[in-house]
Formats: sequence, structure tokens, C-alpha cells
Amino acid sequence: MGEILVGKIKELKSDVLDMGKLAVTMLKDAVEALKSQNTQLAETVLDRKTEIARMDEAIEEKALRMIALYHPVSRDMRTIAAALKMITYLTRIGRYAKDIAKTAVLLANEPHLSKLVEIPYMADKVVGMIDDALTAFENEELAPLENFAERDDEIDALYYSIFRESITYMMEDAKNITKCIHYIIIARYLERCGDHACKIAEKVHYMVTGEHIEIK
Amino acid sequence: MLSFRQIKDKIFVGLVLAGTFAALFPLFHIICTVVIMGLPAILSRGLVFFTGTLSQGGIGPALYGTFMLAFLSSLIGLPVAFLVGLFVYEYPESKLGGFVKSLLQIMLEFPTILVGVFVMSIMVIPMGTYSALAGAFALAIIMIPYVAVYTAEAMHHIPTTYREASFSLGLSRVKSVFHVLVPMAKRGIMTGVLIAIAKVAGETAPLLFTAGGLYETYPQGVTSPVGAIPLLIYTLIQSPSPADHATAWGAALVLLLIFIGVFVPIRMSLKEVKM
Amino acid sequence: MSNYAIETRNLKIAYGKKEVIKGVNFKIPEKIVFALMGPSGCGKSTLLRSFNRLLDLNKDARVSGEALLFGQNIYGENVDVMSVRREIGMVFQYPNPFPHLTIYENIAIGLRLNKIVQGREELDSRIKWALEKASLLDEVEDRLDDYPSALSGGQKQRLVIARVLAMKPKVLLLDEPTANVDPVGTKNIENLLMELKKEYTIVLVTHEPAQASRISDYVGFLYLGELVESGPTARIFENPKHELTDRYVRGILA
Amino acid sequence: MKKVDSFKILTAPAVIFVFVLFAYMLFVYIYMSIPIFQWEGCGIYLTNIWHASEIPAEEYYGIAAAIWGSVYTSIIAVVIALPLALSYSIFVNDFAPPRIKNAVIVTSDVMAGLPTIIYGIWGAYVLVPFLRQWVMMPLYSTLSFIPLFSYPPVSGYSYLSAGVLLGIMVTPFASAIIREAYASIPHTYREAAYSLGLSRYEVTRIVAGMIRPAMVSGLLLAFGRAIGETVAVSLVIGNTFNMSISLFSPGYTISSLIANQFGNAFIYEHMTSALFAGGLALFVIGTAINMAGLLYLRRWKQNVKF
Repeated sequence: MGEILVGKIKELKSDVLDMGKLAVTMLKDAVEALKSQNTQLAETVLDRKTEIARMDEAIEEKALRMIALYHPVSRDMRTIAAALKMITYLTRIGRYAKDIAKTAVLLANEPHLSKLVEIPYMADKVVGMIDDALTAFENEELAPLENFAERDDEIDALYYSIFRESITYMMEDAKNITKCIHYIIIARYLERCGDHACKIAEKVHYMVTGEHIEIK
Repeated sequence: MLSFRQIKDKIFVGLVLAGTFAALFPLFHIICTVVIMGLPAILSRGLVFFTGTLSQGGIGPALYGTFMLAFLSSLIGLPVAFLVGLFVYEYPESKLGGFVKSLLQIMLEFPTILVGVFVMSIMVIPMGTYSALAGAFALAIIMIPYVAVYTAEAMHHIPTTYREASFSLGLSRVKSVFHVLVPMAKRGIMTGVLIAIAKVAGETAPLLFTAGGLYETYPQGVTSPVGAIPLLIYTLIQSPSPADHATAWGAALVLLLIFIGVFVPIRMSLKEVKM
Repeated sequence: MSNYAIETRNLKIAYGKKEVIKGVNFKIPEKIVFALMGPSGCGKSTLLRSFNRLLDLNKDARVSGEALLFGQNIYGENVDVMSVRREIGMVFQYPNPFPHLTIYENIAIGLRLNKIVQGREELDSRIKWALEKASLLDEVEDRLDDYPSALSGGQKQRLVIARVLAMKPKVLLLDEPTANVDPVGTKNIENLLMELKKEYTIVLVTHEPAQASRISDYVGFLYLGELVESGPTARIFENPKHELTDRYVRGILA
Repeated sequence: MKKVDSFKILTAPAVIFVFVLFAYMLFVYIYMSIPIFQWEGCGIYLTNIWHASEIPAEEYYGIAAAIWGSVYTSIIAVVIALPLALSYSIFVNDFAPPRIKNAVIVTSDVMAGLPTIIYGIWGAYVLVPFLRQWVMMPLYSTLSFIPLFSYPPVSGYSYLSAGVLLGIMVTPFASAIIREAYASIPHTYREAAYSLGLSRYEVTRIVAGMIRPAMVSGLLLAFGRAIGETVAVSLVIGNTFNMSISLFSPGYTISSLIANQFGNAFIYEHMTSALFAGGLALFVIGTAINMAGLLYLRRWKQNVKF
């Protein structure tokens, strides 16, 4: 029975990784659509929203069935627990990507201020963290998670910098207010995605070591 | 058309059936012969056959003697055999235990005439007379290995878990064995006892030089000679008189009935002994 | 002096030349369920049997080191083996109420032969009490003179537990008590153990990690005669420290 | 800690009693035989002379004929018992339907326990005349040039009669051992052999081959039984000091010699001792054969794990 469960868990992990890849490409594409004012690309992100919701449901069902049938313990139990949490975070990330894509459609007709401030740079950082967290999950290793606290701090700093910059633009010209508020909201979304990356990292850490930590 | 192989197979089956028949047929022939020859002798003499003395045409003293010998030999042999059996069961791995076990098996196969001669030289000669006691002692020696082996075997059939359970209750070895385990094996032990008694009641050779034989009066006591049915038959066959032969057949029928009456019901019930 | 019901110090057990328990150290606190788990042949049952000196029955078994029962070494000098066994109750893998005794007599026999109670009345009440404790009274109250063969496997096993409880032991040893019992019987016995641990220290041998996880407070994982890991049940099942334990509880130990 | 085990105290006397009894028995046979060895040395075992005399100086006893008779009749018994016991075991394990099987086993067990005197009376009155009429006479009239059949079957009391009767008597013993050994071979081997497309005969030959050691020990034990049997043999062997290979000639066995002569041996100076020497020989041969059989059986049971 143990061997069967091991196989099932492998399957579960690869499902979670597929979902992770989807969430990451959605986020990447949403930011790209925003940057290049490509409404078509933004539309594809919106379309993928249902796909990620479906995956969330399917993985959850699979995981719960494994608990019911195989009574997992130890590392198996921790892996399933981590997966259950991770899919929630990945769904959220997907939803933020959808929201960013919606905003991208709204902002597609006028040129961006100051090349969209630092949003693309911040998005790269966040995507990097999510990718690393997923790699750590895939390989069950802690190395990719080493400096997540500092990286999260950097994301927070970027958010404040975008916030302050946008305030400046708004004070310069009242016409910028709508655009800048969108920038702030998107930065806020990205900051949340960074937090989710940290949450995923925490779960991966629990899965590997059995110990709960908090990344601040 | 049968192949050579099939023919060989048919011959083989035929041989097996014939061999089995040849192995078992004598018993039926013996039973029939003994009944045919013995029944008229008994019927013609009626109750006298069972109670009368030899000159009256009866085997009364011999019948009485057989029961007396069976009883006395049980009295001597059973306690010893029972304790030896328990010892073998309790110490199967010890050197002594294994040694006793081998000894019992050798005694089980030991020529019975040698036991009779031995008892004669240690009891009959010193006492100066044949006696029921000597006969019973010889039979007891033959009985001991049977009962001991059956006892050990019956005890052995009790699953270890009951043994462990009884010791776990904090009982001493004596209490465990005698108060818990022996009652569990009661049936098996009783079976062994009855089979052994049936066995010794039919013995002739050990009585030849110990019991003496007594057919004209009923035995007086344990220190005087006593008769027995097998011994009587042995004596009567060697006599030239046809009347003696008839009595011998009648006695053989009685012995056969006693044996089958005791042995067969026990043997049939054996397969039910299960834990 | 010692708060531990059972404590072992470098306990070693050998059958002839083959060492089956290779120096085991652990402490079992009072009034908990301690589960000893491990694959078959790892020495669990042997170890359990060493706690009430049942190994004395096996001529080949050699025990060295110490096993302490409430601080007293049961392998020390001048130990009365039989009183040790009375203080420790043992329940076996195969439900073994004595088949030739009635339900009543099964419980009475230990009390009688050890002369623990005097008089019929006291015996009656002690037997009722034991059956009650073993949550069997309701089921057998009106057929105490029947033979145990009429009982189900689970009931037989609870009768054995009652037989043991009647002696008022301090510690209960159970050697895979549900291995030969159906699921309903198993559930009843497990519930009973949860109840009994309020008053007794229970040591349970099981080859089923799931059972250990359900009912024990502490577990020890025994592998090839060595105690690989022991600790609170939740910790062992969530996050075992040793690779072997991890593989064992996950069911992938080859 | 070194408490004395009260169980041992209770049982030890019985065990010691049995030991002492057996040792004493051996001692008595050796001790009582000594005079005859002093009188005539090994001649007691090596010569065939039975010369009882009121004058002690003229007494001479040689029991070679009885030893020969014991061994010869037991060999005949075993030769007869082997095929019967083997057929029986095969029948019980492979062919018999459950109902018949149990009846057949009980029958065999009854035969093993039946009082030997009943075999004796049946042997003397039924078997001997039958063998004389239907076996010995025809063989003698046609094949008497063969030494085995050369003795005229005058009375019918002979080695052959004793051997056949012993064969019938020991078949159940050999059967019980062979049957159990045969049954201990797991069914899966038989199934495997049948799956190879073999016939019943071929399968049985393979399975029977697996229990050859058990057959040997069964025969040894049957031989041990046969050699110790007394009354049945003494009624059919003819009780004559004869040493012949011829099956139809009457003879003696050690046990029948003792049974016949011991009662009046005390009249003579040396006869008692001579008979004890015979008993000693029987003791040694019987015990040795039985021990060999038991050891063989035990070793087989230990070594063979299916």
C-alpha cells in the first residue's frame, strides 16, 4: 500500500507543479499584456481563469481522496497538506493575474507613465520567488528558499516606492489619478503574490522538515 | 486403444487396491473366525461361561483376573506414567527431557516377554510365588510408556498461548500445569489411559512367568497367583483336548469384544479432540 | 522514586546465540498507552514478554540489562517472578480464554489459585467488577456459566482482559490484541483501552502503525532488535526523525 | 533467585523410577547371563546345540537356531509388510473417499492394538492350515529343488507361517509411519506433478520417493516389533531347534524359546542363564533396531521441511 501511495503522491506533485506553472505564466502574461498594451494577450489570461479554478478543484479532490483511502502519515501526509495549501495560494495568484489582465485592458489605449514605473521589474522579482518556491517543492529541497525573507522585504520596498512615485504623479497632474491608482493596486496585487510565494515556501519547508516556520 | 502408460496406470491402481485389501482383510477374517468359533462355545454353556471355573467350562476366574490385573497395573503404572509424561512435556529441550523421551519410545517397542522374565527374577523368585502383584507390575511397565507418551502428546497439543496465559496470571509451574493445563488436556490423557489399559489387558507374554494362572478358583489376594484371559487362551490352545479349544475360542471372543468395546469408541472419538 | 511504570536500561535478549533485542533503552510514563510497533520479527513480542518474565518459559532465551517496573529491576536478585507476573497483566494475540472453563471460572481461576480473594461473595463481586471494567458485563451477565466458545473474537479478547484486570495489575501488556479479531471487535477493544488508560499503564504491541496512531500516546519503533525512535505518537507520525521510522509509518519499508 | 522448582521435585521421582527400572532391567539380563558365558563362552550364540541334562557337567546350550529364527521370520514379516503398508498408505492418502478413509485408518489402528493372542489362535487354526494347503504343498510339489522350498511341509508350522503372521501383525505399525510421512507431503507437489501431465503411477512414484527414509524407519520399527513378538509366533513356528533357510521348516525364535523353556529352566543348572543370555541378545538386537528406526525417523522429520 505504501508504494501505491508514493506513486499517487508523485502524481499529485506534478499536478500541483502544472498548476503552479499555469499561475506563473498567467501572472507573467498579465504583466506583459499590461506593459505592451496587448489586449489580446490580456484576454487569453482571462480565459485561463476557469482552467486554474478547475485544477484547484481537481487537485483538492484527489488529495482528499488520498487521505481517505491511504491514511497518509509522515512525509506523505506533509506533502499532501502542503499541496492542499499551495493550490489555494496558486489560485489566488491566478486570480490576481486575472485582475491585472483586466486592468491591462482598461489601460490599453493611453501610453503608460514613465514606462509603467517599476511594475515589470517588481513582477519579475515576484515570479522569480514563485518559481523558486515551486522548484523547492518539486525537488523537496530548501536551498531555493534561503533568502526569501530578504526577497520579500525587497518586494515590500518596491511596493512603497511605486506607491510614492504614483502619488508624485498624481500630485503633478490630476489626469494621472486613475492610471496611478491602477498602478498602486497592481503593485499591491504583486506584493500579495510575493506574500503567497512566501506562504508556499513555508509549506514547502514544513513538507521537507516537518517544522513550521514563518517568513517575515 | 490404451497406451502402455495407461495400462501401467491401471495395473498400479489394481495393485494398490489389492495391497490395501490384503493389509486389512485379516482383521475381518479374524473377527469372523473368532465369532464363528467362539459364539457356539459361549452359547452352549450360557452364563456359566462367564462365571464358572475351567472345569465347569467357564472362564470366570480368568475374566476376573484380567480386570484385576488391569486395575492393579493402572494403580501402579498410571501415576508414574502421568508424571513422566508431564516431565517430558515441561522440559522438552533439556537433555534429560530428550533422553526420557527416547527411553519411552524404546520402551514402547520393547519385547514384552523380556519384561515378564525381568519381573519374574525380581519379584516372583524373591516372593517365592507367582502373584497378581507381579503380573500387574509387568503390565505396568508396559503401560508406562503408552500413557506417558499420550500424556505428553495431549499436553503438547494445547496451544502455547494458553500456557503463556496461565503463567502470566502469576501461577507457579505446578499450579499452571496441574490446575489449568492438565484439565485442558483431560480428554487426550484419558484417551491414552484407556488405550493403554485396553492394550495391557490383551497382553500375554509378560504374564507367562509372573501371574501364574488360576482357573479353578477365584483369586484370593494380590500376593497369590491370578489368571488372565490371554494367558488362559495360550494355555488352552496348547492342550490336546477339543473342549479346551472350544473354551479358548470362547475366551478369544470375550477378549476381542472387550478390546473392541474399549478401543473402537475411543479411537472414533479421537478426531474430535480439537482446541 | 521513579515516575515511570516501565523503564529499560540497555536491555538485551538473545535466543541461543542470536541476539533479538540489542540493548534497548526507553521509559514508559504511568497511565498512558505506549505502543511498540515494528515489522514482524523485529522482536516486539519478545520485548513485551520480557516485561513479565514470560521468557523464562523459553530455555534458550537470555536476558541481560535491566527492566524496571516502578523502579524495581524485575531481573534483579530475590525477585519473586510470580508476583511480578501478578502485577503485570498480559493479553495475547490469539484470544485465549481457557476453553474448558466457563466464563465465570475463567476470571475466577487466577484469583482462586493465587488465593487473592476469600469467600464466594467477594469472588462474585470481584468478577462482576472485572467484567464491568472490561465493558463485557452487559453482554455476558446472564450467561456466566456458558463456555467462552459461544463468544465472538472481540468478546473473548475482552474476557481475557477481564481475567487479567481481576488480578488488579498495575500494568497491562497486550500483544497484538486485535490481530485475530474482526473490525467491530477491534473497535470495542480500542475503545476499552482508551478507557482503561485512565487507571492503568498500557503497553501495546502492534504491527499496524494505524492502530498505534489511533490509540497510543507514545510509540516506540523497533527494527531488527533496536529501538530506532520513540516519542509522542503525534510527533512520530507527523514528523519522524529517523529515515527508517519514516519509511515504516509510510508503509514503504522493504 | 535460585528457588527449587517444586514441579521438578514432584515429577523427578517418577522419571528416576523409570530410568532405574530400565537400567536395572539391563543389569539383570547382563548379570544373569554371566554364568553361561563363563560356562561355555560365545558358544551360547554361535552353536546350535540344546543339551539339557540333570548332570550339570553335560549341559550345553547354543541358541544360534533361535537367533536365526528370530531374524529370519522378522525379515519375512518385513518383506510382506512393506508392499502392503505402502499400498495402504497410497490408498488412504490418494484414493480413499473421506468416509472410507476414516474407516480404513481405524481398521488399521485396531489391528495394531489387537491382543496378540488373538492373532496367535487365528494363526494356529486358520493361517497355518491355509498356508500348508494352498502355498506350501503346491510350491513343494513343483519347486522343491530350490533350497527355499526344499523342506516337506508336514505340519505347516514353519518359518513361513510365523513370518506371514508377523507380517500381518506388523503391517499396521509400518502403515502408520508411512501413512503419516506420505500425508506430510504437501498437496502442492502432487498438483505440480499432475500438472506436468503425469499418470497416477508416475506421480505416486515421485511422491513416494520423497518419503523413502520414512519407509526405511517404518520397516526398522516393524522389524523391531516382529523380533520381540512372543505368543503368536510360538504358536505357529513349530518350536524345533532347526537352522535352515527353507521356508517350510519349523524353527524357534528367541522369544518363543524363552516362553517355552523358561518355566522349567530352574530344574537345570545352566538353562536359566542360557535363556537370560538369549533375552540379552533380544534386548540388544531389539533396542538397537528400534533406536536406529527412531533416530532415522527423527532425523528425517528434522531435516525435511516442506
